[in-house]
Amino acid sequence: MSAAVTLTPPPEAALSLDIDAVTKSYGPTIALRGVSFDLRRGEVHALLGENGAGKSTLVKILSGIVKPDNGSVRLGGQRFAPHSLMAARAAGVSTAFQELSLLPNLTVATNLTLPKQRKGLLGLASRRLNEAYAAQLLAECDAADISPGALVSDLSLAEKQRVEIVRAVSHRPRLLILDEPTAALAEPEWLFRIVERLAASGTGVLYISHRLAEVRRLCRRGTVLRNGESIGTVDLANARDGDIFRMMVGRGAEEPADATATPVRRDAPLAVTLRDLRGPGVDGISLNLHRGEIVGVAALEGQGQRELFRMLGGAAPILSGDVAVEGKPVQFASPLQALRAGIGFVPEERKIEGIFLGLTTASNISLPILGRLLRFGLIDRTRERAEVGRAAALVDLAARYVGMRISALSGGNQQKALIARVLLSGARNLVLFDPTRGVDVGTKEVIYGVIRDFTAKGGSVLLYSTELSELVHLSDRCLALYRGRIVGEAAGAALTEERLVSLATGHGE
Amino acid sequence: MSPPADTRGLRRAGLGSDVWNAIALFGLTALLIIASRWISSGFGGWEQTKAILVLSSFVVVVAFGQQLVILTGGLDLSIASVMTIGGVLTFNFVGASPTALIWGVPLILLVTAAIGGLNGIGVVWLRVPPFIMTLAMGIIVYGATLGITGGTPRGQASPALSALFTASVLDVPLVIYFMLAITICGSVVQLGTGFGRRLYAVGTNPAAAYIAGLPVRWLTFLTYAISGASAGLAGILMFGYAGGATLTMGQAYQLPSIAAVVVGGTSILGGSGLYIGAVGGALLLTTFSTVISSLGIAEGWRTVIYGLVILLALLVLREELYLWAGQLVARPVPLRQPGEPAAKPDA
Amino acid sequence: MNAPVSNAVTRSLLRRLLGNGTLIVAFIYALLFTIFASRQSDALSQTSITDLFNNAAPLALAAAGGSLVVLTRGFDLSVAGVVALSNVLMATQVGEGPQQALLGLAVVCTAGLLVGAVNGILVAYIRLQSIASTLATMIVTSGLALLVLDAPGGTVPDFVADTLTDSAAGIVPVAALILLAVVLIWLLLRRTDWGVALYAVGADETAAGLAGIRTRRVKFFAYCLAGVFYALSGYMLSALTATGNPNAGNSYLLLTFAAIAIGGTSFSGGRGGVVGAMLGAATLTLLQKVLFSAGVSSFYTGIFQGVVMILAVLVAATSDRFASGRRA
Amino acid sequence: MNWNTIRSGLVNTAVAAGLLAGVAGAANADDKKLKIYLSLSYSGNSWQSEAANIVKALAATPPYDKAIELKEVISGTDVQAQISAYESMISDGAAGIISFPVSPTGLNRAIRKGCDKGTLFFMYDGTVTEPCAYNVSYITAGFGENTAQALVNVLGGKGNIFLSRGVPGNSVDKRHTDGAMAIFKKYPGIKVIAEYYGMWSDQTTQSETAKALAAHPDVDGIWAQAGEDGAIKALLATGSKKLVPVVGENSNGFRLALANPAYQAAGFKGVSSGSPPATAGYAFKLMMEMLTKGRKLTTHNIEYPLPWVPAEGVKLCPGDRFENGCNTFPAGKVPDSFVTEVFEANLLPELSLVTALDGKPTPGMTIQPLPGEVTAAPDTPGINCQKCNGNGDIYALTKIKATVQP
Repeated sequence: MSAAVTLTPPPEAALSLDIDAVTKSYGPTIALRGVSFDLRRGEVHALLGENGAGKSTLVKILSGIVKPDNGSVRLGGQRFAPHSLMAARAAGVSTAFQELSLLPNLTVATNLTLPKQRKGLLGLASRRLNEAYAAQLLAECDAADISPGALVSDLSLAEKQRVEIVRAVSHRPRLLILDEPTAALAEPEWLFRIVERLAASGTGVLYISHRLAEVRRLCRRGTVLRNGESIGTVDLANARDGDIFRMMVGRGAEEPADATATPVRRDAPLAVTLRDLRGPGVDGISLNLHRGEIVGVAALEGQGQRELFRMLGGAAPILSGDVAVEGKPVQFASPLQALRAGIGFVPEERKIEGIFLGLTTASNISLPILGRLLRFGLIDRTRERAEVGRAAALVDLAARYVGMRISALSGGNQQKALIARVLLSGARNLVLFDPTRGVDVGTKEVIYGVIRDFTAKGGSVLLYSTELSELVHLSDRCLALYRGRIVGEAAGAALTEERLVSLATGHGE
Repeated sequence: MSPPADTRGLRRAGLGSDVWNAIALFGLTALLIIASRWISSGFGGWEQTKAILVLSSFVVVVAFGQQLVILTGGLDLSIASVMTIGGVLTFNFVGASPTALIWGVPLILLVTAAIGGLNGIGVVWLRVPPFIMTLAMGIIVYGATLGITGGTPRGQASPALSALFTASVLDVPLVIYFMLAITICGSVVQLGTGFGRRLYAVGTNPAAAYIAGLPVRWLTFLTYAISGASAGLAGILMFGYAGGATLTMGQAYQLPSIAAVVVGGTSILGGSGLYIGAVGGALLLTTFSTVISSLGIAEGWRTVIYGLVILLALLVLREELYLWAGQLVARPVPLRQPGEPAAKPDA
Repeated sequence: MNAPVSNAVTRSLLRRLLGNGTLIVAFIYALLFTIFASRQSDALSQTSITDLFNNAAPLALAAAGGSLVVLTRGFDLSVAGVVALSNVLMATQVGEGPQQALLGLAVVCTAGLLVGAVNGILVAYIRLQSIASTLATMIVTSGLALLVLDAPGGTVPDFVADTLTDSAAGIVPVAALILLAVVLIWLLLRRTDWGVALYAVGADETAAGLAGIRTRRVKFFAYCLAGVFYALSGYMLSALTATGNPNAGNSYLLLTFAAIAIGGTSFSGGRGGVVGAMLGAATLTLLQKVLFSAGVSSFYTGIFQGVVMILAVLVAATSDRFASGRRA
Repeated sequence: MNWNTIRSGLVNTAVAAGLLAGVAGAANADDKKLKIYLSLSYSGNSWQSEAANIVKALAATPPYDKAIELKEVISGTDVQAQISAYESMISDGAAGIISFPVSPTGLNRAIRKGCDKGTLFFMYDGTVTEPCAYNVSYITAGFGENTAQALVNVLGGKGNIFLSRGVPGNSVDKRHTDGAMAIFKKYPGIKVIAEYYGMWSDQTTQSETAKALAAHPDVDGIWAQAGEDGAIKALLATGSKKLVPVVGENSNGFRLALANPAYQAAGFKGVSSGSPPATAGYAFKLMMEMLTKGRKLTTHNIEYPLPWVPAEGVKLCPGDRFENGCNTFPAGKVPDSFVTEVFEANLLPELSLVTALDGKPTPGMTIQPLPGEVTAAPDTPGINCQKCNGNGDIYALTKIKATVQP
């Protein structure tokens, strides 16, 4: 057996972290424009901010993956400028990444021991020692239910997330960075216990999340990033949610009164009807979507919302159940057929499934209507310009971006182009999966406007968002999904974040 | 607010570095032709240019399909055999008859497109890696050609097809006009049609193309069919050039077709590159082999130099270099000034 | 150690059994060998088996090298050049006797290593497309082979030619021992940090980097080692043919990749391995004999080879899909 | 096109598929028949398939059709594949193997093993250095030096010439080229201004010659190996009124061009010589006489006579055979790439056009005995013997005399 695993370094090794005026830009996109805060010994410090506020870039800088353009980072009073991940790790900084960095084709044990395997006879990697080490590690982290011998690709998302965290913890960090660690976790208490144990032993923890409740549970102080800037560090005990929101989004949280003001359009004609829809992860969902209606979907990570939206977008198979569009039953097995049936889909991963980085913004937008633009078999450029211009105007996308390669645009503008594309496709029903992920506040407002506009003209929208406030703000009514089923609905005055939280955690009706 | 879209941008079509690449290739070709006067007095003139254009016509034609396949992230290793079967079928069935030519050539293009289509079916629906599918198909087609002909293709030369190479208008052989037409048509198909546009989309991001509602599988299938047909056409041309067909006639064009496409700036990973670049690549490589074969050095050295030139082209024609050069020429449009709000709605 | 057995473990086990390309190709080989043995009376004789190993050895070694690169999601076309180069070096630069044989081994391995290192630098550090840059190095090395020897000829020392194609103690073919040694070396390498990292880099280079792996170095070494394996392949080929031929490598180019594919190594990286590729090579060479003994008209053997290649890849892919429970 | 061929191909495929599945086996051939194998490197050019067809036709000509069972195996250009094929043949009990070898030395071990088991090896055209095998070839007959001298004579001892070679790194190509250079080097007035590889293919020779012509329009003559028909096409394609002398091998197109008065007027002259596919038939008959009549050969290296047809010697054949000194077929009867030297009146009277084109025996013909004598080929190191010394004047002229002095 290998030497006993001790996760906690001696207290005297604890370090403080000082970040001072760090900036970073990627080409034309500025990710960080002056971030400063400090993290004390043994502190669990929250880093708050909306998607795209610069949290991930900061994580990458601290992990040694990218170098800042300017500013200084000091760890325990020493200058900290790691040139590689391993250098950061050697200095005592270890990270659990948001986009999980596990290798799917290797076992849990191998992943936990990368890049250096436990060696047995003849200095060769020993499966037995690796697995023993991994088992001990997992047991110590209270994750003994995960088998060290299993392939990572066979684990559930939550299990993967836990392995990722265990791996970060296993390097006995003096500063642990957790980037959205609970995104896939059904039971965050597991993580809280680990974090508290580490903090008690003096390890600093930078805890990145936009879930205020979690942050309040773990941290005393938190720094808010917005638009690549550190807006301020707050004492969480003395800050109200509204204040923090204001710092994160640059304004107060929406007044609930707004939501009640929207009429519920149950009397409008049916747009999309689902009857007992089933498939992987979706366990019998029925719902009616009316014309002119925005229906929100609230759910914790991994409750079948991704699968449901992909089914409606034609990107996942529907095993059983019926879909009808405007009363007519439809069947589709691909996004193309879904589009023809009148359902347009904006997927979750913009870079992976949304935009074409190598093409111009105009080509990205005009793709669905190319068939209509043909004259003598060739694309009529004049009409293309006109159509694209019209769509770009709808989403408030500046004309000068249209001719550029879309890779040169900021994430927000890319998202606008993506939405312009589905609008241009002529679909009257939109299925939007987290359409404001990773975009800035201004773009969010634009997208909200587009969605409202679209429904005002008779379209219908099914919307999922990770941000409950957005759902409350935008939807006419909101459904909660739990384990692949609809477990509740809130509308009108009852549509509040608290209500959604209790519904989405399965404490509904 | 409804501003007219930026026309300048559309015309650039976001393929700036590709265009630069093609221009650079044509420039290098011209330079090489002019510089080769130092090597031999016969070089550097119209006669040499003509010879190079004629000789590169086969690669130019076959590179069209090869490039489309590479655009979708695939590779076609069957073109040598498909070229051969195209030439052999023309030799055997069309021969000297001008009437047979009229129905025979389209029919042979259909047959070769069908062979390419089989590649497409294997790659798209059976999910065999393109490398293996087309390699195996090449072996199969070669075997079939061998079996059908019993080892000896037999037939007659076609005066009409040979005239492409022997007849000239304004001192330019007909085949050069033909090649020009192919280049223009190919570029128009790539840049001007919905098919071409969708193909780039599929090549740069197949997952997004699927979600965006493009018939990804059909598009990919089609590229293989087109590659088959373009190899078939190259085979027919080759038959016209040589006045006969042998079972090895396509072999010399397998690697050059890939080399021309790659040197022409097309990423082997798919999604970027222009046909005109591949044409430039074909011209440059043909010119180079013409020049090098007239150097009085051992074949080994010629081969070494040829390989080094491909390597050099790869090193020089990288995108980063164009970006860098582009920045020297024109200051990039600042997308966002520091301090400016992230996305101020444009007034 | 008492880890609770989760569902994932049984799934992983199933996948390892069914999704393992090596097992599949071993089964295909066994099937072909059964047909061969039933058609040919002396198939199990010692000479026949020695012949099988001798014929398969050069391609198996080349495929072993190529699979290392394919595991990193790359393509290495330089195999053709390196095999030819090491063949002509053996035929021209090496004298008689065991010492010279070892010297020759060192010379060709160094040459292979150099070519591999150039490939590694171009692909891993300069980040050129592997297929394009190795195409260039292939052409350059074939040219070098022509410079060393401009026509087939030269003589490979009898010591090398006789020893390597013979049977040790009259029982075990030396070629089999060499292949076994390569398999053992691979099994050892697989259990080094580099071996584990090879699979990680092939599956997801970014994630591998985040896991602390020096991805460039891993790829660089993969190309280097591949070069050495190609050189070994040329060394074996020299022993087999006892002569030098500057064009000896040409036929290895596509066959190598066919062997790798049949051996269950995924061209999208991170899956498969050296043993499968070697078995794939053995299958291809056995196929020649089976087609012969089955009396297939020689004009159509090509069709069979092509169809078998496609089928083998399909079988491997289907079983893998089945094992992982994914739908097509 | 013969659809029967395709159908029988499909049937073959189906049968073989059955075999692969281990379902059925074709009935073994009559055990009393001699097992003879024809091992080709690759098929795919006229030369290779004509040679193979001749062997197949002879094997089907009485009385051989009753005595032997001939199987053909194509193993490609890969030495290992041909070794494997030889091994399979030997273990299948082959009495004789007639083969075009892909390597002069690489096959030696497999051949030696076969000889030990009593298998007779006859190589045609290509040669091997293994002493137990028999080589029947024209290679040593001096194609290179004789044609080179012919070109020098036509050019009057000075001029710029192209060397259109065969396959780089091939020993036959090297032997021919060395022979030719031995002559050219004697004449300081002869300058080789371009040297390229036509791969023994008409198409490649045509495009390579076109490249060379672009660089050197001032060429005065071309020395070519097989593929010479492509060289002429390249000359014609330049559209210039002037043609130059070409010496090359035996394609029908080349011979027709030599006899073309319009071309002759434009300056086209030359000699057709080189590799005759009929060698395969001679080798086959020699082997059969050893196997069936107990013929003894005193030498293992047998030289096949070098064809030699200068422009004025071209004579069209009215029928399907070489009769009354004719040596070329009229245009349209055979493809330009057809290699005409498929007949040899003394050695192979059994042959006619149908034998070379289709591999079928000439109707009504039976096998005639060979003359008692064979011509021994001189030892040439690396070509037909391994550790031997070539005699001094290996490049001595045999077909032509030098008419111009250096």
